[in-house]
Amino acid sequence: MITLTHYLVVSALVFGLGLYAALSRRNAVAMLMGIELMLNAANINLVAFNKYGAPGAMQGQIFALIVITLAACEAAVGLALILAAYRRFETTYVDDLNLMRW
Amino acid sequence: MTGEAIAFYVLAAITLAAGAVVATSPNLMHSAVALIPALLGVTGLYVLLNAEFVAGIQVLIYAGGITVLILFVIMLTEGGTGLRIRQRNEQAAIAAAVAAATVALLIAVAGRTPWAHEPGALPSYTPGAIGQSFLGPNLPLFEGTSVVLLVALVGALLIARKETGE
Amino acid sequence: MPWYVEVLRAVAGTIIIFSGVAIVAAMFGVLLERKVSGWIQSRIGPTHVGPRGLLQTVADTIKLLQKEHIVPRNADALIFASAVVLVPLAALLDYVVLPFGTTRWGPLIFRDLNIGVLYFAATSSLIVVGILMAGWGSNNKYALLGGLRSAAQMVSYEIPIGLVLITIALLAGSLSTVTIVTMQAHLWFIVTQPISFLIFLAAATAEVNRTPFDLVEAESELVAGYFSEYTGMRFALFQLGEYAEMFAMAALAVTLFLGGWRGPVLPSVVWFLIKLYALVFVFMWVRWTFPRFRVDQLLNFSWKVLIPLALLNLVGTAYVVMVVQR
Amino acid sequence: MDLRLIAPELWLGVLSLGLLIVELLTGPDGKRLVGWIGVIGLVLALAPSWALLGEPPRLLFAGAYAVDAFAAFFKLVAVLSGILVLLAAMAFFRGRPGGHEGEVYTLIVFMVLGLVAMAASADLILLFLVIEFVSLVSYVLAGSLKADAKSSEAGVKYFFFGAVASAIMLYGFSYLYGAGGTTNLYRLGPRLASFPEPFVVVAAALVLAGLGFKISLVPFHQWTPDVYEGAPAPVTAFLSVGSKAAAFAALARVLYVALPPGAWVPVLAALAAVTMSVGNLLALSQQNIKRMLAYSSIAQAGYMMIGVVALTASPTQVGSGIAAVLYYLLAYVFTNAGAFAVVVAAERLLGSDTIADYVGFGRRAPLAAFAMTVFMLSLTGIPPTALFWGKLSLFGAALQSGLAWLAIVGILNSAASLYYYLGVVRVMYAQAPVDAVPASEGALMRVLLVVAAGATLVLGIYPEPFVRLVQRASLLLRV
Amino acid sequence: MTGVLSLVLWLPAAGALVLLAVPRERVAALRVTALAVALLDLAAAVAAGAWIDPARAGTLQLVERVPWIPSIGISYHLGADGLSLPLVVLTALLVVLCVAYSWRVETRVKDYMILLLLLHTGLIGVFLAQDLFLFYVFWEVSLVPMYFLIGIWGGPRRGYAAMKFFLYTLAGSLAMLLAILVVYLHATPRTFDLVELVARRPLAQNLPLAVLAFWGFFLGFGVKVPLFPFHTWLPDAYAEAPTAGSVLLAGVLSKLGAYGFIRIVLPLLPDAFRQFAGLTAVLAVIGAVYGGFVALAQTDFKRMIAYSSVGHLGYVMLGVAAAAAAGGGAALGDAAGKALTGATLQMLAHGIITGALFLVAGVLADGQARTGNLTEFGGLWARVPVLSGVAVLAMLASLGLPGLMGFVAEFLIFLGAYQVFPALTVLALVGVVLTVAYFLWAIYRLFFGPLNARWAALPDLDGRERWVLAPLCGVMVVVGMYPGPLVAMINAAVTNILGLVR
Amino acid sequence: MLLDWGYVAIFVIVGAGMVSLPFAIIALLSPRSSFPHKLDTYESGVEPVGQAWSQFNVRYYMFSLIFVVFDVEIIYLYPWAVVARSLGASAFYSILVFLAILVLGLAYAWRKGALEWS
Repeated sequence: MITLTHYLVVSALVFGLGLYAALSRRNAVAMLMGIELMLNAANINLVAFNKYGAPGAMQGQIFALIVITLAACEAAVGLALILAAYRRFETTYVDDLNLMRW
Repeated sequence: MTGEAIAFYVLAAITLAAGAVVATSPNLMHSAVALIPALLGVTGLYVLLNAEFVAGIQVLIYAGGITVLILFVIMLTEGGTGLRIRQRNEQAAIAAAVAAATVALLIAVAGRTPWAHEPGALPSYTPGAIGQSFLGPNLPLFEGTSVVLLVALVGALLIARKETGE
Repeated sequence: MPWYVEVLRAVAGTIIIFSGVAIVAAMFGVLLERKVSGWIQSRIGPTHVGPRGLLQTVADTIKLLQKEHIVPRNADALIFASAVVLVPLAALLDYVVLPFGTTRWGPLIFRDLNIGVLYFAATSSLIVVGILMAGWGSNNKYALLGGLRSAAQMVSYEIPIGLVLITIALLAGSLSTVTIVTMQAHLWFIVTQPISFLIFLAAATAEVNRTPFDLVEAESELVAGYFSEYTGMRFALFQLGEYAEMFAMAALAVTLFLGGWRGPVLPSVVWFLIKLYALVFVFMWVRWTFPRFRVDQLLNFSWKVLIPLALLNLVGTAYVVMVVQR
Repeated sequence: MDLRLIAPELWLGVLSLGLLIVELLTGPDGKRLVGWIGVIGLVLALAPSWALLGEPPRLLFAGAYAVDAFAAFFKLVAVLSGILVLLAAMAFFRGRPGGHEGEVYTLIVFMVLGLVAMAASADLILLFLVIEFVSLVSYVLAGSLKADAKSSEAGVKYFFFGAVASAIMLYGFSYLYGAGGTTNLYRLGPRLASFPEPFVVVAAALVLAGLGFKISLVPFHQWTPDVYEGAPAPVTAFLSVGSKAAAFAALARVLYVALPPGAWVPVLAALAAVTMSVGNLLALSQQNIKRMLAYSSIAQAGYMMIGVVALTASPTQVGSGIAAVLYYLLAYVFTNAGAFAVVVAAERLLGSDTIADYVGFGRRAPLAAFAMTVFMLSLTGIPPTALFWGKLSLFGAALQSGLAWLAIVGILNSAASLYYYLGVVRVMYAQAPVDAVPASEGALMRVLLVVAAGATLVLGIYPEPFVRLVQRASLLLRV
Repeated sequence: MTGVLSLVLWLPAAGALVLLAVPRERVAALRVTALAVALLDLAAAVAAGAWIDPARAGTLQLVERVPWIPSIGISYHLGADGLSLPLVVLTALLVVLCVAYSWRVETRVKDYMILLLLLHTGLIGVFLAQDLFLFYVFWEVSLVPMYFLIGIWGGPRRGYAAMKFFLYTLAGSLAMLLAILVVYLHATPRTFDLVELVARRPLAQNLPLAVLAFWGFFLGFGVKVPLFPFHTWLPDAYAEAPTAGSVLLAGVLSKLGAYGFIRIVLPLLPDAFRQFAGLTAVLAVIGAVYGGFVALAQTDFKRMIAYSSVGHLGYVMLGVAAAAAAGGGAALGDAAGKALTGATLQMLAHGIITGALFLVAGVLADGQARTGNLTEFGGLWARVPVLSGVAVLAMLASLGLPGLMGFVAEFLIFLGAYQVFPALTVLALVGVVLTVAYFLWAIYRLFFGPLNARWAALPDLDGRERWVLAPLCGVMVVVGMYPGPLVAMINAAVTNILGLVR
Repeated sequence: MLLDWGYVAIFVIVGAGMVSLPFAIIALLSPRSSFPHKLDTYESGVEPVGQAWSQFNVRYYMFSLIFVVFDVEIIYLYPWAVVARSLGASAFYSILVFLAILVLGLAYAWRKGALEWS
């Protein structure tokens, strides 16, 4: 029997992978991918809670839709910033963007 | 073992395996491509959770949209030349520890919390229910989203486009 | 029904659809393409293999099967190989929600998903990813450039198609393809939505028209775009994907605008095929009659003509449905 | 529904969309028109926001949106900071070609809209949407000065810290939703109260990561110095006053309405202490004025957290803690926006934002230097300037909640902060001007400085009406 | 007659505003205006003194009270009694003299005068405020102009000295703020009004909190005085400040702390103060002795005066501490009164005397001598008799020569304190001896012995400088000879305060 | 409803198998030759020059960017479309505002030349 906890565990693991990628990667695009994983993890939670915890209202799924939307916007803006920085610095490796101290 | 359980474990395995590749592959392009099975695995989980509309959107936006954006940017920048470059920063070990601790904490909390374990009955036609909600109580979300999209578009174009004088 | 019967039904359905698409769409489609192009250019087209050249594609396929398949030295083998699977599979996934006809037990469809047209849009959007992967994986300048171009073009045309899908869903009040066909019992949507139909046709043409068709023989252009480096059967699989997608688009147009399988006297499947081929013929006709667009023209056409038009059309339709008719 | 209740939002929405249209219709020379329309429009937005202060509290949109004096107060704060920042931006762009002038003005107004909505959101989904909206605009604004490589760098860094923080926060939101079965803050509260404490603590910690990022709470502060330094100065000003204020509003609402007080209160108190100490310590050695202000703003966030902690530690006497934060924020808007306006002016006049280069500024630009003195004294908390009363009420709230140690830490920090705040003043005045040619700040900048410094002094000399205002506004809607 | 105190308070600030409008090139106009304002203010202060009924000097008079921030219980509450009025007059007098003395300031005259007048308002405000908050605000306000005065017009190490001064005092005053808040939060109804607070004494039942509040005030006032361990800012600030700044620092600012102890801590937190009175007294005596020793070792005139101030203020604090320790018991009531009266009088005396000393040092350092190094002088008596005479008079007054102002004050302090802290008082007398020693030595080094050839052309006090110093000398002598009325006035006030303690 | 998706899952699995089938056939049928040049990247018959992974015009990104935003917009129209009939005129105006705001985005992109392929 698959329970809510199963989904939560998967989601936690995906979140951890994403967090690891976001924190450990040097490349900006790879960091972004890590962030996308984290958002997906949260979405798994939301959709799972919607089914197990709060059926009836669709708030969890709607939340997930909003998150997907925002993920797209975030990716669009973030990648644009990466491209702009790439034009200046000729690199997408974040620790090479070091005009200012971190 | 029911079909649902098999499907769950298979999808979870796909998601996690692909996610691991995303997080660790030294080849940026492989990471990006591995994102697709990871996202599709999550899509499968949505389907198992009776959220087929969200699943459809997940494929349409994530796999068909965001991934394309990411691939474009990789191709427009260093792309595969990154193969020769170190991909992990100095804090990778700390990052791993932090991530592992977070996961452990989250799993511990998730496991101990008395959740409602019985699945409830979702509305039979989720797109309809979502539509009703968006034009009803969630109207601010609906209209707000359009403003967010507008701003994201304006902002991203502003950042991405070349200066005329450049 | 016991579960294994369900599984068997599904497996059988899948095999039938795959083979059907491979034969009816890809093999016959290629032949048709060559015949139509011949007709338009006052040629005859293939004649040698089989009666009137009917078996030409079969022969081609057998030939392709014998070709060595080469992975270029610098290519990214994994991505190179997965692109080949992804593109035709994504195209074929569209067929899950296409209703081919009707029977005593219900509509003839693999599965009538309640998010039908959304499913269609989602799966066909995966093709872009496959194309980018192919372009990248080859490690070839032309392939990469071709892939980027194809992708830019395809994504541009996904928007008008999506808007048209929504307009129809609005009229039908459902995303299910079967319901959409049912709603056309009295009046085909092409009558009420001629603009949508034209937009869809134009966008679909561009969407499936992603590489020149004459590349089958690689005559006029030496560089085949994103699949330059693919040989033998892999090349054929891309062809399969392209034709499958074209036929799927045509089938969707039939479903959305031309009443699907509906028609008098003849069996529903026959009606469906007639309409389908009629549309495919239109696609080919347009392809071989009109001069080829430049890239900039193609993209401008989508963003500056089709999308505004589709939006206007959507708003107008919504106005009628939600304000006038109430 | 009574449209009056969302009149500020509607007006700001129309205004920002209208500005975008004007931006599209005007040529490269007409961008100041965009700015002026924006300023006038924002000034007009004050009236409906003010009117809402007296409305009886209620929830709109099925509970997703709160209309109460608290939200109305933050509407005022957001709009005010928007006006100041917009004026500063106009001064910043004067005679500076390119740089997407029109879009920046437009985006500033958009951001005001987001901030206005942030303080009123009573639903997790809406809150997340609005926070992300504000974040997106800020990322863009931070990176908008593409001619400057530092701005690009700032944009990228801000984006990554922000995106990670909001992803973590989202995870926390998902847990809250899971526990409460609802996304509505007001319905979440009672349900969470019956939930096991560890869960609430973990969820609160995750949520805090996101909001803590916005208010530069240690340990989510690392982005602050680089972004403050790299982003265009008016944008930095907005980040330091607008975003921060709205984030505090959201934090207060979430903590007060949804989360039962518990083990995380002392944690928050410790964070407040660490935040102010770290900010002050690192500010001491800064050479660049923007970096110095960045660390200072971290420290200021620490002070403000005192109020938040005091609010949660004694929910029965909520008035004092929350009112203190509100007053502090109101004062902080004028003070810090003013300080950044001076930075803008100094960048123009001196071509530098290194503190050492401010030598002789007192002679060259007496007004700007005087205004800067007022702002620095205010940031230190010396009467009769605005932030003095803010600090006073914060420390008072801490004492009242039995957090005397926090007040003492705050006091030690205030004393230490004097060193670097006064350092700026000292450089401006105490040394002989190298090149004492008087220079003009420009009429616009002068108006801005007079307004900001004047407000800082008025809030310091006659705070009574404002004290009344925040006391009224501190009555957060409770259900 | 209400309003006169406000006039005294705000006149200088208004004058500063007027100066703001005067172009910075018109140096003469700036100086004259500033002097006129200061003189007017002195006149107003004296007038206020005349209005006060000496018979009721113990109670607050000329009270003005209007709500300022009623929502948190803060009012604009001014009042003067026998304790504060002399200090106000002292301040007004010293400011007049400082302005007059500062004729020689050439750089940035406009800023200088404005800051001086603003400082004036701040100082007067502290003495007149009868609301804790108002008190605190003026307390802080007085810091800023002083910071600038030291930081811009000070000596070579002015930046360091100014920052050190500001940091020390601010740290102290923030602690005081905390104490004020503690008191405020425990008052019902909540108010910052000093008179009401003293009447109700909110922390009387809560000794631990009272102790906490006491330490807050202690830090705030102790740094300002300065008491022994907090004194390190003082020599730097006194020595680096411009002469007028030194005069005001020594003459007025250092009184703020002692005044605060008497006005606020003593009546508001008597129990807590009594508990730590011994400690305070010990610190005071250490300060007195230590200040004496260090002064002995100084070669710089200004620094020597600075350390002598540490010593003198030690006596003041000894008196205050004695009063605090004795306060409760009826047996020692008389001693407490004497000690406190002496302390207050010592504040005034120190203001006058040290002001004069700093002015003399200033004449030397800012004038043609250009140095304050004691070892470089000698034999000046013959060359500059007027200057020498004034200096010797002031030094003798400072070391407590009977017949001069300092003697009366110190005598009263020791008289009172001896009954409370006999041992400590005896020890403090060591400080007196030291004072005698270093002042006599200084007189010798400065004025006697062979005349250094460098000073052959040293001019004596010019007319303006004589006019500046004359009033101070006059006060020293007059009060020294005839202290009665002043002592009576102060005594009435402190008796009242001590009465409140009981 | 899960049954529907079970079918889809089988479609994917079996379909992937069928698409991969030709590879098995290739492995059996296709010839092997060891002519090394055939592994070269195809570049119109000349020797390959440089890396294929070089940068291209940012314009590609601009288009995909606008695409993503409009793609996201469309997902909000799907749920609306299916319930539009049951809603009244007010819902129409809601959607009109929604679309108008996005059209503004399109206008922006248009005016700023982001839709030009130069």
